Amino acid sequence: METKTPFAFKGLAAAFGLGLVLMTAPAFAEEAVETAPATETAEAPAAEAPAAEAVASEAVAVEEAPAAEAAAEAPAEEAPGITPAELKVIADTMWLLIAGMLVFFMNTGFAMLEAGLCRQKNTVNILSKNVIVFGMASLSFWLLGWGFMYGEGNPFIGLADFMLSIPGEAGKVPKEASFFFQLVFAATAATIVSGAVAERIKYPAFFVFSFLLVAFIYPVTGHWTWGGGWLFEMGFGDFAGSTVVHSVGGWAALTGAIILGPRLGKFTANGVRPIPGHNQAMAALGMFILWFGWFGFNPGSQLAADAGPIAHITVTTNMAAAAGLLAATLVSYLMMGKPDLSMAINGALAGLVAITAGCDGVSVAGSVIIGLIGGAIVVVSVTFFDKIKIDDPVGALSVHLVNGIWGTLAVGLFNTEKGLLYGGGIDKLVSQVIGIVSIGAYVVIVSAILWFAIKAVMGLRVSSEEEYEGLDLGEHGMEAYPDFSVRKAPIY
Amino acid sequence: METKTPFAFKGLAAAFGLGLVLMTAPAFAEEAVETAPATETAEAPAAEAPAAEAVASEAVAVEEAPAAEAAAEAPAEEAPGITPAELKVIADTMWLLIAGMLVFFMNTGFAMLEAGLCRQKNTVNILSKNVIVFGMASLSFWLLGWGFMYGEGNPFIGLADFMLSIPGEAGKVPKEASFFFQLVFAATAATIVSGAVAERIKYPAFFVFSFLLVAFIYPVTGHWTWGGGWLFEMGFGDFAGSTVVHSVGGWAALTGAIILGPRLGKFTANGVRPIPGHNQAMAALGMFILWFGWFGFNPGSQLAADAGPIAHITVTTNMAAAAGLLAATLVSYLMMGKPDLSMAINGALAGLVAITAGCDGVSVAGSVIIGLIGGAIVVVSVTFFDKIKIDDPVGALSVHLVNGIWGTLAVGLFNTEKGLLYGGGIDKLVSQVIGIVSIGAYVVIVSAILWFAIKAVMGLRVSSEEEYEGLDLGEHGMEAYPDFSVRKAPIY
Amino acid sequence: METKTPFAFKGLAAAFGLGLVLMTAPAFAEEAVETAPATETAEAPAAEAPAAEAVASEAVAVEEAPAAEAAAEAPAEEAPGITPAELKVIADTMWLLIAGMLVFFMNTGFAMLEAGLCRQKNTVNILSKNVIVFGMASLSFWLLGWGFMYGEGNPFIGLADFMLSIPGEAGKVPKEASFFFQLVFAATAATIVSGAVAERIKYPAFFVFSFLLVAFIYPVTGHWTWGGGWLFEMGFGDFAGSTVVHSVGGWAALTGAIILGPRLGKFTANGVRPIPGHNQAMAALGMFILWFGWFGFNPGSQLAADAGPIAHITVTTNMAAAAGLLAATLVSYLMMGKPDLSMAINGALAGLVAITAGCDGVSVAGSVIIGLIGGAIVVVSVTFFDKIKIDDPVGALSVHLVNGIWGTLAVGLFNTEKGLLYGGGIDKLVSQVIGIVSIGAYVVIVSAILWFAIKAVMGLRVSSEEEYEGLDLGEHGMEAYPDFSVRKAPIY
Amino acid sequence: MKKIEAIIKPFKLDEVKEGLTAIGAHGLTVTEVKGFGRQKGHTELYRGAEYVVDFLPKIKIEVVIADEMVEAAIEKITSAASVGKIGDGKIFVIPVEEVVRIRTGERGQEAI
Amino acid sequence: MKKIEAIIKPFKLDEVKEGLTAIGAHGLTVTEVKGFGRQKGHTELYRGAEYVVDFLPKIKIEVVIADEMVEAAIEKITSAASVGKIGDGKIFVIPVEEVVRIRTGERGQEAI
Amino acid sequence: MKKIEAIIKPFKLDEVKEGLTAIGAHGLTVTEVKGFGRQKGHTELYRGAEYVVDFLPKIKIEVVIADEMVEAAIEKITSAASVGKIGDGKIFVIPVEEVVRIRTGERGQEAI
Ligand SMILES: Nc1ncnc2c1ncn2[C@@H]1O[C@H](COP(=O)(O)OP(=O)(O)O)[C@@H](O)[C@H]1O
Ligand SMILES: Nc1ncnc2c1ncn2[C@@H]1O[C@H](COP(=O)(O)OP(=O)(O)O)[C@@H](O)[C@H]1O
Ligand SMILES: Nc1ncnc2c1ncn2[C@@H]1O[C@H](COP(=O)(O)OP(=O)(O)O)[C@@H](O)[C@H]1O
Repeated sequence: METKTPFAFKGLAAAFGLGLVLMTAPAFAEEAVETAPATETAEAPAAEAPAAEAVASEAVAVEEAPAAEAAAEAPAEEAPGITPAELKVIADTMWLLIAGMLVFFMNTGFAMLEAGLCRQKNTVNILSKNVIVFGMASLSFWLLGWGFMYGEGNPFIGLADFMLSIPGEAGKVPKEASFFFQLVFAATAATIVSGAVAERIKYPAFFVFSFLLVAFIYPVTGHWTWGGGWLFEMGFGDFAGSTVVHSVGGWAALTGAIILGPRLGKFTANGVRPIPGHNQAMAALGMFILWFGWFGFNPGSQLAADAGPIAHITVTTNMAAAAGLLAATLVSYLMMGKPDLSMAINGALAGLVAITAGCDGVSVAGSVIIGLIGGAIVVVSVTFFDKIKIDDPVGALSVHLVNGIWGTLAVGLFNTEKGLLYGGGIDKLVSQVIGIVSIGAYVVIVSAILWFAIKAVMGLRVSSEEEYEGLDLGEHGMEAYPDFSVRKAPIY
Repeated sequence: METKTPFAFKGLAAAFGLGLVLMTAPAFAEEAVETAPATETAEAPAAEAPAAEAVASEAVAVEEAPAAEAAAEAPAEEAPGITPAELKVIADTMWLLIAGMLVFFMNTGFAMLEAGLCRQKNTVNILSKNVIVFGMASLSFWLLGWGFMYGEGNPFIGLADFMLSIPGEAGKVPKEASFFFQLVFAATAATIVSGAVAERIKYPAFFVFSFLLVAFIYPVTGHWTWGGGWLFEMGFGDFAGSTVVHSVGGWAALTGAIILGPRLGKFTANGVRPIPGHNQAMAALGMFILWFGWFGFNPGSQLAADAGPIAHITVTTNMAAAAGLLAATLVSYLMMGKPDLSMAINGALAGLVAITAGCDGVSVAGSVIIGLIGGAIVVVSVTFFDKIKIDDPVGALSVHLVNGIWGTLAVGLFNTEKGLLYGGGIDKLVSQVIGIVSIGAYVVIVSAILWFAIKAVMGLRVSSEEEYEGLDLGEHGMEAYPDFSVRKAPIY
Repeated sequence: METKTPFAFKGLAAAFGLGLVLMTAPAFAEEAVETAPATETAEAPAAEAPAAEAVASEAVAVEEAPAAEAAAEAPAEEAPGITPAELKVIADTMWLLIAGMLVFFMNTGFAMLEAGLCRQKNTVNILSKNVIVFGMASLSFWLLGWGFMYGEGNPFIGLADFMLSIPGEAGKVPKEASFFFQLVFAATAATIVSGAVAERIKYPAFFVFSFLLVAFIYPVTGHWTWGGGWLFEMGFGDFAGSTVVHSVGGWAALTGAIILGPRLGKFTANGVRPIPGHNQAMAALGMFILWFGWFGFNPGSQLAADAGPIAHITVTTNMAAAAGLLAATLVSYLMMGKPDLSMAINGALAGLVAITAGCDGVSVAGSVIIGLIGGAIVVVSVTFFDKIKIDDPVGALSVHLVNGIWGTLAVGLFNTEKGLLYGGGIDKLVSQVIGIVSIGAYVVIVSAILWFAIKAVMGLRVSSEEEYEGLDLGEHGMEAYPDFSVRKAPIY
Repeated sequence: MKKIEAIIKPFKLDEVKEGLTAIGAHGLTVTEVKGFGRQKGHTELYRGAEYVVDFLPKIKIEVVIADEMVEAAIEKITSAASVGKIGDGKIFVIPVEEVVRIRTGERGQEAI
Repeated sequence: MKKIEAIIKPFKLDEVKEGLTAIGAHGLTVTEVKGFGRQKGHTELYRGAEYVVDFLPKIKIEVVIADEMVEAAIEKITSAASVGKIGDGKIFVIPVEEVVRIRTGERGQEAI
Repeated sequence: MKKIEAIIKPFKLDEVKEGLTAIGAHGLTVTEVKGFGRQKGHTELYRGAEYVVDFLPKIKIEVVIADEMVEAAIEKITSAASVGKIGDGKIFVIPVEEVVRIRTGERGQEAI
C-alpha cells in the first residue's frame, strides 16, 4: 500500500504543526503582558457592578474552590448589587453558549449520518474527516476566520481582531460567547463538504481544503452578510444561515464532487447503481442529533434570550423539519411504492435547512409549507443529481445546497412582513436572489481554484485500487469493525 | 413481495398530503392578514418595555444581521429598560425550551433502544416508525391535539385554539414555548406504542394509529388532567405524566400488542423462546439518551425556572433512575444468577417512569424507594407478560404502563404533604386510583376501536413470510446493514 | 461456565439490597416528620419574596396542573415581586443543573468510547459496567460520598450532611443543585476506572470497587481540595478537576490495571500485539459526546452563571480539545505514516482533561498550547504504557491520569495571574506538585488495599477460558450482537 | 464416509438439525452463505433508486456421515427443509476419504 | 458431477457470476472467507502500534455442474476473475456423487 | 491432491496456520462457521428468560495439498488444535481432482 502522499503530507503536517506553534507563540507572548486586563474584560460585567469588591474577592474564591461551599456562600453577597441589565447579559450569554454547544453537537450528527450512509470499508476515513474537521475549524477560525468575518474592514472583508486580539466591550454579552457561537457555525459549513466528497477523497487533501474553507472562503461571504458587508447593506436576509452556512458548504461540496468525479461503479452502462450506506441506524441517529442541534442553530441565532422570538423560532424550526420528513416519506412512497428511510432522513434535514433562513419571520403555517416543499424537493433533487452523474454519497447537495437556496428564497415569499405572498412586494425576493447568486458564484470560483491547486500539489483522489479496498485501509491502516466478518464489496 | 396495502396506502398518502395542504392553506391565508399582530404578540414582553423603540429598531437589526455585531450592540441599549418580571419570563421560557429540546431528544433514545432490542432484520422498519412518529405527531398535535387538550371547552375536551389560532397573552411565557413543550410530550406517548407492536405491524397501520393517538386519544385524557378537566378538579395529581403520558402510551400499546398477537416463534410448545435484540450497545445508548432527556421531562414540567423545585426534581429524577437500575440488576442477578444488561436498562427506565408523577413532591429518600420498587417491578412484569403470552419486544408495557401506574399510585403514598405514608390520609390515593382506572378504561376502549378499524380497512399485521424475512425488506425494501454478512434468522 | 462468584455475590447483592432499604428507611422515617420544612427550604428563594402568598398558592397549582394554563397564569402574578438577587439565583441554578445534565451525559460518551475500543465479545460486559457504575455512584454519593466531601469536618474529611440531612440555606443556589452537580462528577471518576480494567475484571469486583471509590476514596481527596481541606488552604488550584476527578480516577485505574495484569495475548514474546477495538464509529460517537459533556464539566464548574467566566471557559475548553485532537493526529501521522483515528480520539480527550484544571485562568492562546502538548503527550504515553506492559485497553491512563497531571501542572505555568510563565513565580507550581503527589499517593495506597481485599474475598479476574470466550457469555450470559455472524477471536 | 452439503432456507435450520440428530448424526457444521439460483432475488430501494439483489441468504449445513446413513440423511433433510417453493435448496453428496477427531486422534467411522 | 470451488477477489464476484450463468450454470453459492497465501497481508495500525494482517477477504464460489461443463467453467472463472496480480485466487474441482433438489426430490443432472 | 477441512476452536487458528506453513502449505482459506456436536452449547439469558445456544463458533480451515503431505498436515493440525477438551474439532480429507491458479492458469501440483 505505498502511496506518494505520505511524504508530501508529512512535510505539510510538520510545517503546519510548526506554523501553529509559531503563530500561537506571539499571541501567547503578547497575552503574557496584556493578560491581566484581558481577563478583567472578560469579567467586566460583574466587575463594574456596585458590589465590585465582593465580586472580586469571590472571583478568587471561585478560582480556588469551585465547590459547593463557594456556591453556597458567594451568591448571597453578590446578589444585592446585580442589575436587571446585567441579568439580561447573563441570560443572553447562557442562551448563546447553550445554543453553541448544541450546534457543536451537530458534528456528532454529521459524523453518524455520513458514516451510516457510506460503506463499511470507508467508515474510519469518514469519521476521521468529521473528527479532524472540527479541530481544524476551531484553530483556523480563531487564527484567521473570525478576523476576516467580523473584524473591522471594508464591505468585502474584515481585517482585524485575528486571534481575538481586541478586547470585548464591557456590559455586553462577552465576545468569547459570540466567538464560540460563530466558530461552531463555521465548522458546520466545512463538515457539509465532507459528505459529498466521501469515499474517494484523500485525507490530506480534505484536511487542507477544510482549513482554507474555514479560514477564508466562509468568512468572506460571512462578512458580506452577517459581518455587515455589502449584501447586508443591500437588504439580503438570512437569519440563521440557509445560504451563509449551508449553501456555502453546499457550493464548495458541489465543486469538489464534480472535480473528484463519481465513485467507481456508481454510474454504469446500465444506469445508476445505488451504493447503500452500511448502517441505517447510525444514519437515523445522526439525523436525530442534527435535529436536536438545530434547536441551537436557529433559536441561538437570535443571539439573545428574547422570549418571544426564541419560542417562535423553536416552533417553526421543529414544524419545518417534521413537514420535510413527512413530505419526503410520502413523495418517496408515491414514487417508489415503499417509504424510504434514507429519504425520510434527508427530508427532515431538508426541512431544517429550508427554514433556517426564515425561521424568525415566517408564521407557523408558513414554516410547515416551507418544510413540505423542502421535503419534496430533496427527493427530486437526489434523483436529479444522480441523473446528471454528480455523485453525492450522503445527499449533502440536495439537503444543504438546494434547500439552502430554497430556504433563502422562501424568506422573500413567506416573510410575514416583507414576503411577496404577504404583500411585501418583490424587493426582498430580489435581494435574496442577488445574495444567492453572488455568494454561489464566489464560492464556486474560489473553491474550484483551491481544489485544483490541491490536486496539483498533493493529489485529490485515491487510487482505484484503494477505492476498491476501502479508504480505511488505504488512508488509515485501520478497520472500523475488525471483529466482524465483513465484506469489502457488497454482494448484490 | 406483493402486498395489497401499497395501493390503499398510496391513496391514503395522497389524501393525507392533500389534506395537509388544504388544512394549512386557510391558516396560512388568515395569518397573511393577522401576521403582524401575531408576531408582535410573540415579542410582546420586550415590546412593552419602556425602551420599546430601541427594541423595535433592534428587532429589525437582528433579523437582518444576527451576527456578532448585533449581539455586541443591541443589549446595551435594550438593557436599561428590562424589568425583573420580564427577566423571569425569559428565564422560564429558556427553561421550558431547553427542557423541551431534551424531551425531543428522547425520540433518539427511543429509536436506539427499540432498534437495539429488536432483530437486525427489522431495524429499518423500527427506525422508520420512530422517525415518522415524531414528524406525524408534530403536525397532528398542531392541527388538532393542542386544541383538544388545552383549548377552551368543557371538562371532557378542549375545543379551541387549533393550529394556535388564538394569540398568546403578553407578559407571560410565550404560548409557543408551552406548545413546543406539550408537543414533545404528545410525541412521547405515541413513541411508546412503537416498541410494543414492533416486528410485526404494518408500517401504514402504525402511521395512521399514531396520527390518531396524538390527534385525539392523548389530548382528551390530557385535557381531563393537565388541561383543567374533571380529573384535575377531582384532585388527581400527575406532575410530569406517569399516567398522562406513559400509561396512556402503555394502554394503547397493550391493546395493540394483544390485537396483533405475538411474534412468530416467541411462544412455542416448549415455552417462551427469548428473541434477543440485535444490538445491546444501541439499546444502552438509547437508555442513556432517555435518562438525559428525562432531565427535560420532569424538571421542565415545573414549567418555570423556580430554583428550588427544579433542583429538587432533578435530584429525585436521577435517584429514582439509579435506584431502578440497581434494583433491576440485583433482582435479575438473584433470580437468574447473572446480571442481565437488558433488565438493567429497563430498570433505569422503570425508575424514571415511576418517579415522573411524583418527582416534585416526594423526598429524595422517597424517590430512592419509588425507584427501587419500580426496578423490581419491571423484572417481575416482563416475566409476567411473557407468561400470559403478550409479546412486547422491548418491554414497553412493563416500563411505561406498569410503572406508570406504580408511579401514579406512589404519589398517593409518598407525597410529603398528602401521601398516606406521610399522614396525608387516603384521599390522594383514592383520587389517584380513580384517575388511573378512568384513563386506562378510556384509552383501552378507544384504542381497541381504532386498532380494529385499521385492521378492517388496511390490515394490521404483515404476512408470516414477510415476518420471517424481516419487515425491512417487506415494508421498506431496504437493509439496515447491507455491507455485513447477516443472517435473517438467528442460529441458536 | 460455572464460576464460584455468583454465590458469594448473590449474598453480597442481597446484603446490599437489604442494606439500602435499611439505610434509606430511617431517612425516610425522619423525613416523614421533617418533610414540610424541608420542601419549604427547597422553595425558599421564592417563599421569602414579598409576594409570598401568591407564590405559595401557585406552588400548589403547579403541583396539580403543571400544564400550559398554569404557565400562562402564574408568572404574571408572581413576577412583580421577584428581585434581581433571586433572578441571579435562578440563573445560577439553571446553569448548574444544565451543566450537571451535560456531565451526566458524559456517561453515555464513556460507555460508547469504551465499548467501541474493546472487543465485540466483551461489549455487554463493558456496557453493563458503565451502566451500573452511574447507578451505584448515585446511591453511594448520596449515602456517604457527599457527607465525606462537603460535610463539616476537619481538614482531612467531612463528617456531616450524609443523605443531605442538613437543610440548605435560603436565598442561595439550592443545595440539591450543588449535590447533583457534584454527584455527576463523582460518577465520572468511577467511570474512568472501568476502561482501564476492561476485558478481564469480574463484574462483581468492579461493582464493589466503584461503590467504595465513590463512597470514600474520591470524597476524601475531594474534601482536601474542593471541600476546603488542607490542600485548598495550601493554595492548590484545580478548577474543574484535572486532578480531583481525572487523576483520582486514573490512579485508581492504574493500580487496578497493574494488579489485574494485562489481557491474554497483549504482550507476546514478539512484542506488543495491538488488540483493536471492535467499533470505531462507536468510539468516535463516544468522543463527541464526551466533548459535548465537557461543556458542562468545565463551564459548569464556575458554579454560577457569570457571563464573562463561563464564556471564557467554554472557549478555552473547546480550543484545548481541538488542539489536542490536531496534535495527536499530526504526531501519530509523523510517527506511523498514517493518521490514526483512535489516537485522534484520545488526543481530543487529552486536550479536554489537560485544560480542566486551568480553563478559567489561562488565555485562549494558553489553552491552545496546553491542548497541543496534551495531544502530543497522549501519543507518547500510550506507547509508554505498552512498553512497560501495563495494559489499558482504552487509553484511560494516558488520557485521564497523565493529562490530568499535565493539566494540573499547566495551571502553575500558564495561569495568567500566578503562572510561572506569566511572571507569577514558582509558588503556584510548587503547590500544584504537592497536590498531585499527595493525592496520587493516597489514591494509589487506598485503591491497592481495596483491590487486594476484593481479590481475596471474591476474586478480581475472570478465568482465562472466560477471557477467551468473552466476558459477555461468562459474566452475563448474553451476546451484544446475536444476529450477526461474529468471531470471538479476531482473525489476523 | 460422505460429506453431505445442504443449502437450505435459513429458518429451516432447526428442523433440519433435529431431523439429522434423530437419525444419529452427532455433529454438523453450519455456514451462512448467499445463494443465487432459480429463485429470483428481490428489488431493494435506496435513496430513490432501485436495484436488484440477486443473492439471497441461505444456510449451508455440512455433515459427515457413514455411507450407509446417506440415504436416510437425504430423506430427513428433504422433508425437513422443504417448503415446496422455489429456493428450497440443494443437497450435494461428496466423498470423504478420512475423518480425524482432533481431541483423540481417532480416525474413520469412530471419529465422525 | 463436480463441485467447482473458486476463491476469488471480492470485487470480481459479479463478473464471475455472469460468466458462469453465460455457460448455463443455474445456481451457485457464495461464502465470505479469509484467505492466506502468497499475496502478502498488510500492516494495520492501532493506537500507535503496528500489526500484520495475514488474512485477506476473499469470496468462495461453489458451483456444482455436470462433468462436461467443468472445462468451460474453469475457463470462464479464470478469465473473469483474473487481474493478473498475486492473490487472484484458486479453483478446486471436487467430485460430487449425488445432487438432490430439496423442493422436488429430483436427483442427479436434473437437480443441478 | 486432497482438500483438508479442519473444524477447530477459533483461538487455535494462529497455531494451526503456523503448523501448516511449517510443513510447506503455501495457502489456506478460512471460514467462520457455527458447530454443533458433542460439546454442549451454553445457556444464555435475555430479559429474564433463559435459552440454550446449541451452535458454537468454530473456524473452518480449508487447505488443498499434495497427496503425500496429507499425513503431515493431519499430524500438524491435530497437535496444534488440540486442547484435549470436547469440541476440539474434526479433520475431513476430501479428494480434489484439479487445481487451477487463476492468475497464471497453471494446473495441478504447481497450482497449489
Ligand atoms: N448448481 C449449484 N451449485 C451450487 N449451489 C447451488 C446450485 N444450484 C442451486 N444452488 C444453491 O441452492 C439455492 C436454491 O436454488 P434455487 O435454484 O434458487 O431453487 P431450487 O433449489 O428450488 O431449485 C441457491 O440459492 C444456491 O445457493
Ligand atoms: N492450497 C490452498 N488451499 C486452500 N486455499 C488456498 C490455497 N492456496 C491459495 N488458497 C486461497 O487462494 C487465495 C489466493 O492465493 P495466493 O497464494 O495469495 O495467490 P495466487 O492465487 O495468485 O497464487 C488465498 O488467499 C487463499 O484463500
Ligand atoms: N459429523 C460431522 N460433520 C460435520 N461437522 C462435524 C461433525 N462432527 C463434528 N463436527 C464439527 O466439529 C465440531 C466439534 O465436534 P464435537 O462433537 O463438539 O467435539 P469433538 O470434536 O471433540 O468430538 C462441531 O462443533 C462441528 O462443527
